[in-house]
Amino acid sequence: MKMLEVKNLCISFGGLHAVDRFDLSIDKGQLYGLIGPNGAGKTTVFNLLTGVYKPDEGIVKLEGKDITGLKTTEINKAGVARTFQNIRLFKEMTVLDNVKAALHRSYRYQTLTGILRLPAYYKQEKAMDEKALELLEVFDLAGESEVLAGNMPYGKQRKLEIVRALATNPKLLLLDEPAAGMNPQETGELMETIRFVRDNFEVTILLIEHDMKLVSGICEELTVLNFGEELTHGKTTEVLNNPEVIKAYLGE
Amino acid sequence: GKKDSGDSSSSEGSETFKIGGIGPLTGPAAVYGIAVQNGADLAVKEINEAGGINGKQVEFKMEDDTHDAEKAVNAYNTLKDWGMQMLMGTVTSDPCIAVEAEAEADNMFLITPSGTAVDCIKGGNAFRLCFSDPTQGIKAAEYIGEHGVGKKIGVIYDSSSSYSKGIYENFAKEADNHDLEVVAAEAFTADSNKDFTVQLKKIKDAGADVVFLPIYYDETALILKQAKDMEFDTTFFGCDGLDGLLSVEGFDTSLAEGVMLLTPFAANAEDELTKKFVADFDAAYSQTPIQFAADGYDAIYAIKAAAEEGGITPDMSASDICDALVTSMTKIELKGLTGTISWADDGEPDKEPKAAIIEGGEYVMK
Amino acid sequence: MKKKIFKNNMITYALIIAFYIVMQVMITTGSISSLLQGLLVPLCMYAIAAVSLNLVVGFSGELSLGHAGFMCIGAYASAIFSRVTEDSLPDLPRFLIAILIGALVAGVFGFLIGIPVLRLRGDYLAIVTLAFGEIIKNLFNVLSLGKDNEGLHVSFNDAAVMELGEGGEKIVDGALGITGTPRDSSFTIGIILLLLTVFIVVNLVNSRTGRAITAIRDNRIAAESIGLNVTKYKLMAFTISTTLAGVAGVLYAHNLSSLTVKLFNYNTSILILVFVVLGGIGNVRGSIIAAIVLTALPELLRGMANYRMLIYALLLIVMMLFNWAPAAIHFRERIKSKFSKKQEVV
Amino acid sequence: MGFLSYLINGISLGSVYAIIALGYTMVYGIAKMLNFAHGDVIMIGAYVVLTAITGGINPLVAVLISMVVCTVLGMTIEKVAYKPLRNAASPLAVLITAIGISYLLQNIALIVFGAAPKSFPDFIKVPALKLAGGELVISGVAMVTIGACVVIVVALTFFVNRTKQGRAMKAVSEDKGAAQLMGINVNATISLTFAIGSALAAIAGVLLCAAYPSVTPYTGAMPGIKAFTAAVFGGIGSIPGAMIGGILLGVIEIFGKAYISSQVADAIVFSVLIIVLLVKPTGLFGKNIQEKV
Amino acid sequence: MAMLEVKDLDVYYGVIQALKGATFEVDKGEIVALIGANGAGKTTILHTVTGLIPPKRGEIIFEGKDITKIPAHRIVERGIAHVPEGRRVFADLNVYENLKMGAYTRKDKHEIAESLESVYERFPRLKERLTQRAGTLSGGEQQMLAMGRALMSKPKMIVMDEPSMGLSPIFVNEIFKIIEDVKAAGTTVLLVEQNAKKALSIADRAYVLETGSVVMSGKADQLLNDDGIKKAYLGE
Ligand SMILES: Nc1ncnc2c1ncn2[C@@H]1O[C@H](COP(=O)(O)OP(=O)(O)OP(=O)(O)O)[C@@H](O)[C@H]1O
Ligand SMILES: Nc1ncnc2c1ncn2[C@@H]1O[C@H](COP(=O)(O)OP(=O)(O)OP(=O)(O)O)[C@@H](O)[C@H]1O
Ligand SMILES: [Mg+2]
Ligand SMILES: [Mg+2]
Repeated sequence: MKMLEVKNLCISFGGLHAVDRFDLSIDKGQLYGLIGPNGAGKTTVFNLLTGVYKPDEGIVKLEGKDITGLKTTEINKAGVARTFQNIRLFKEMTVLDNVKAALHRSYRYQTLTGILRLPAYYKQEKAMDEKALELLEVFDLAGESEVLAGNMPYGKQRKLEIVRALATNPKLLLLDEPAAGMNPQETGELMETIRFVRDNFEVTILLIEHDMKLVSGICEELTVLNFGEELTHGKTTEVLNNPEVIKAYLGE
Repeated sequence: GKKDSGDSSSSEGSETFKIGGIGPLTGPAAVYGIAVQNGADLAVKEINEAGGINGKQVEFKMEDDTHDAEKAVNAYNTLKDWGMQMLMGTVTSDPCIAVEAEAEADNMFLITPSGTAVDCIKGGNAFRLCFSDPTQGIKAAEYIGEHGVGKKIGVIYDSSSSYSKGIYENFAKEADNHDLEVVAAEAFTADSNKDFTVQLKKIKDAGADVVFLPIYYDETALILKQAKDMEFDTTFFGCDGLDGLLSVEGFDTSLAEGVMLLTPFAANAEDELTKKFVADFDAAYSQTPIQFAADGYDAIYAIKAAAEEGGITPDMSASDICDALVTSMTKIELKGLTGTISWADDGEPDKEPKAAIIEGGEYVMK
Repeated sequence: MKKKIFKNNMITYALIIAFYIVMQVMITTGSISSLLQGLLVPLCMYAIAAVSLNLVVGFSGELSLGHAGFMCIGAYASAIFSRVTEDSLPDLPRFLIAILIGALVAGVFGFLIGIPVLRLRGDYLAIVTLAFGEIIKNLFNVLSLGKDNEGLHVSFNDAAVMELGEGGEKIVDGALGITGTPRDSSFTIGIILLLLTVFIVVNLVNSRTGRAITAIRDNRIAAESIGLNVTKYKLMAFTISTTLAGVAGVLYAHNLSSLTVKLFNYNTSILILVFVVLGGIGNVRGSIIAAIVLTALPELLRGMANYRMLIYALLLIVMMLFNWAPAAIHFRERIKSKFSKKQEVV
Repeated sequence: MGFLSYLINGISLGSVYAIIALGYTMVYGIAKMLNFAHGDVIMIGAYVVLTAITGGINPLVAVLISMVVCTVLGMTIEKVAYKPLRNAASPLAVLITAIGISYLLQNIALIVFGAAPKSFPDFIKVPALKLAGGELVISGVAMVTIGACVVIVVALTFFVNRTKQGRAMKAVSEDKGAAQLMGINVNATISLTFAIGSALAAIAGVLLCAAYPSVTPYTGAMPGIKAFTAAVFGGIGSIPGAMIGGILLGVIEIFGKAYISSQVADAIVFSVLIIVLLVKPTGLFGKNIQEKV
Repeated sequence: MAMLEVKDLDVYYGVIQALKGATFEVDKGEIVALIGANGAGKTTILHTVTGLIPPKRGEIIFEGKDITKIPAHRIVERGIAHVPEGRRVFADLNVYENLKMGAYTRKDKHEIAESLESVYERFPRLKERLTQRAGTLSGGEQQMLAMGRALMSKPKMIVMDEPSMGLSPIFVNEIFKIIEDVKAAGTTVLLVEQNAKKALSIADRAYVLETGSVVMSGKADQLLNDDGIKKAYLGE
């Protein structure tokens, strides 16, 4: 069964067909790339997949289960997590709490338990701390667990967003330009980490990126969007050598 | 001077009586509190110049309650710390009810100059100078009925004010007994007390021949203006709250022509006491006193009369003073600005309301 | 961080308890002024109101200008209960039940109102809560309620219309409100309720639920994307806050023998907001201190006579500038860092 | 006939709310702050006019003087009390300071002018319009108020949309830093907004007290709150919204009193507001802007 | 004499020092690149130059005149435009209004119209979207708008903060071409970039920034071949 199956997805804003008859199909465990020129509708696809926008038409299936039109919260519960192109951290919270907030559904206790500080509170909080630190460790952020998220440099904020998404224990992880604002060296490290995550967290990854080094370095397959429509899809090397893609997107 | 008033260890061996006052000195009701304060100050000054009470000087201190029950209790406690022996206050009803409960517990003598709600003088320690709400409502209905002012009554009252609502309700009850019909009773609240066109129109349409206004004069001024604009020509009849109407700065008194009011005090009454008071008041504050000022003035004189009757001295405790005054209050008769007053056991005053009609920009007593 | 929070909370509790002990000692030795003694219950009440509002404004990030409305509901509900059962229940249990009733009724209203209203954001939420507070005020203002041998009678018109029969007694009398409520509030109970409020709020905030609430405040869309139920947690914060506001209302109603709606207007809602903001948004201890300072300040300024409220206003502005203006904050930081540097040298 | 006359009364009451609301909205649009002191600037404006007129100054000149005084007052308040908090960590800080200013103005007025209400002379000498044989009366003040309201809305709309200063205001309201990078003097623009808002407050004060001729230190408080409600009702930040919101509020208030109950008129007004906002969460004219994710 | 001289800048955020004696200069007609890691202080330098942040110490001299204490809006009048980090377009205004905003300091209607045309020519996408609210543009479209808006003031010098961030590869090339065009049209460019390789390839000279100070400077092509730079900033 496919991890993600999207059929005939459409949305328009006013007269603009931001995403038009879009199909996508991703296998379990894949590292899949979504690329395309600026304004092609990539972020909009993410917004449709995560319920931020409701599609005008089309079906989204996650492991065969129809999740079209569900609320963002429910889609996350179904197993989709994401990061944002313009970073959306909980800025006034610590790095650790950002991650713990995302562990919300995995480690439960009643509100009253929390207020009364019953033993379950301490047990679950401790477990959460451990889990969160473990995740932060992967991205080399454990040392900053007590820093306010908003006070961190840009690159680290991007990484923290990935950790936070990962903490909801998703089946499918959507990354929107994870390397934006990073220098080549940091991007290189990030590539390693993304691969590591895919391998060790049993998660399928769909990412948007303009950094071709990253895309060609880690994506197995690509779909190219142009003016809301699919231009082509296929193996990364094939797609990147497709003359149409070069003309519309890569240049040179 | 050596008038050390801040010292709280007062009562023993003290040479002066300490009378406290409480009322709104800031906030939307400040005009009433300040009037009472000014009237009382004037009375205290006169008394001290005339040798004081039982030969002892009087100190008077007024504290602000912003027309709020909780602040009034704070004011009361502040005055207690100051060494208050008798309380003249509070000026408005709701705070008075709260303070009265404290005063009763402390057995502190209390006379409210203008708290009209029944519960203001619940305890045995408390007296009232003005008419209570029921009294005013009943007397107004009586007067309108007996003097044939009209038959069909429209009422505009302030449903957010216990004073106004209290009078109105008692008036409505009593109206039946005098063959009066309340054809329209329209409310407003402190939050929307600017536009009365709707109330007036409804009353006009109901065919009222008298409009009863158990409210204060500032709103009345607006009502009269709006009635004139809509050419609603009728008799307006009010209670003591209307006193002050003619002295509103800049008010076009022709609007008030023919307005009747039932009030114990009118600033242009011809008796000597009133004339002197108005002149002194004007000299001190360059204003014409409203009824609240007269209430404050009379309340202080009531204390003086009772104090002399009971023969109290400044070194007595507040509680002893209270016991003495409670007995003597029912024995005295005060010839005050607001009438000749005697008091019953329950603390209610017994005095005659005077009816006045505004003619030619003057109150004319009936 | 955890340790720091824990320590911080302990300081808050310790300060409250220390305050209580000092006051009790002063009361027993008779060295307390009547004014201060009279202020003790109101201080507790305002502190509770401020801490509870902080849950909404500080942690949930919503601007509510109707907090006084919920205090009003708590006050009236409990006062009616106490008046009705005055003769049939002993004091303490009656008051405890009254507290529960006040809290519960205010909480239920908070919940019901919260459902539609919390969809709004920012200033729109503020105006709707303000409007709600005014509606409550207006309705209670014209509410008459009486009891006689046949039971309770309610009227939203004139009390004159409500003909009470044999043994009739008015309990709520329109604008005059409720008079003669048993005066069950005491400083001790006030402090216990304040401690309880602080306990509930700080423990809530530092729990899983609290994290969800603050996350939603910081970024609603991101919070949704990690599966947090926005409506649920906003509503929860709001309801808990209104419940506690109800408790503050109960304290008020049972402290004075006159209860009218006048206190519970938007000015009071705003005043409580002033406590919260001046004390530092999201800072529970700050809320309490600000509530105490700003409640006591007008009383301390009584000596200034006519200028009292003027000076109060000026001080409020100056305190706000000192606490919040970035320039003032930098200045304070610089002084602080200089000071700590000097200490290091020594 | 009742209906029509209620409607006219509603519109004229509403026009006063509308003019106050316009000042609110202007300032809100730029400073993103609820200027709770706005109502009290109105009160000061009214006192100034009154003092000038009783001092024998021509009413029109008096109104101009009042506008100047209020403008200076508004700009000073902004400079002293609001500007230092412009970059404060929370937008609520400046809201609270505005409340402090409101208390301050009320208490200054209390000390300077006293607590007693002062009546306003009839200085707008426009004759009333009588229709339907005297059944329907539109007072001169009402006509002037409604007229003034329309003129102000048109002028403001033109100013904000068509002039350079107006565009600068929009830019400043969105991003002060970026506006500076365009060459916009942010301080001057904000000052200008407060100046306009305060001048409007002066006009509102005059018209309020012409229609309801009584002024006390607390005269501005309740109309201020109502106008704030009106501004939100119409969609805060929107100029036509403020006008429509104000007028609707006036009409609802009057109709509520006339046809439902004068006792719960306040509750009716606020209930309608709540219902409208639940249906249209950003007010009648507010832009419902979806955040781009 | 250099067009822009920056001497010994110290800048603080509260108690945090972000710049420590930063010194550099830009000659007329040059493209000068500033490179450095995250948080090195690049953005801070640009903000200080265009007057958004006051420095605690140091001097900024533009065309021989001291502009250190001049407020931001006056600096624009003197001819420096700024393409800020994160674009900061006016989200609620439409594309056209945003562009007009860029010409705020200019008076001549005719010249403004000319500039508009040349912006449309450089960024045809903007012309298609004149009435779209800027807040709903895609990331790349917003970047074009920010650039177009800055050009609308007809600056003598333009400072750009990471203009290629979030742009598609074809458009990154495009942007760098546009930057070269801008230079060719006589405008001086001060460029901050994470994409150091691209930046150095079009720049005349460059400065390397570390924790608030300039640690290295030189001709762009020299730096491009410097081993240290290669390792630290070019990811090779
Ligand atoms: N809420 C909206 N209203 C109107 N138009 C929108 C909205 N959201 C997106 N668009 C438009 O839809 C198109 C696709 O935008 P989207 O953000 O998906 O682009 P993208 O492929 O992610 O581009 P980039 O790589 O630049 O981020 C753009 O032209 C954008 O202007
Ligand atoms: N508003 C602020 N308050 C406090 N510290 C700040 C602020 N802005 C920047 N800093 C700090 O100043 C330093 C320099 O920041 P700056 O934004 O100039 O770096 P940069 O070189 O532009 O980095 P990036 O490549 O991430 O954009 C950093 O340590 C940053 O954390
Ligand atoms: Mg995108
Ligand atoms: Mg930067």
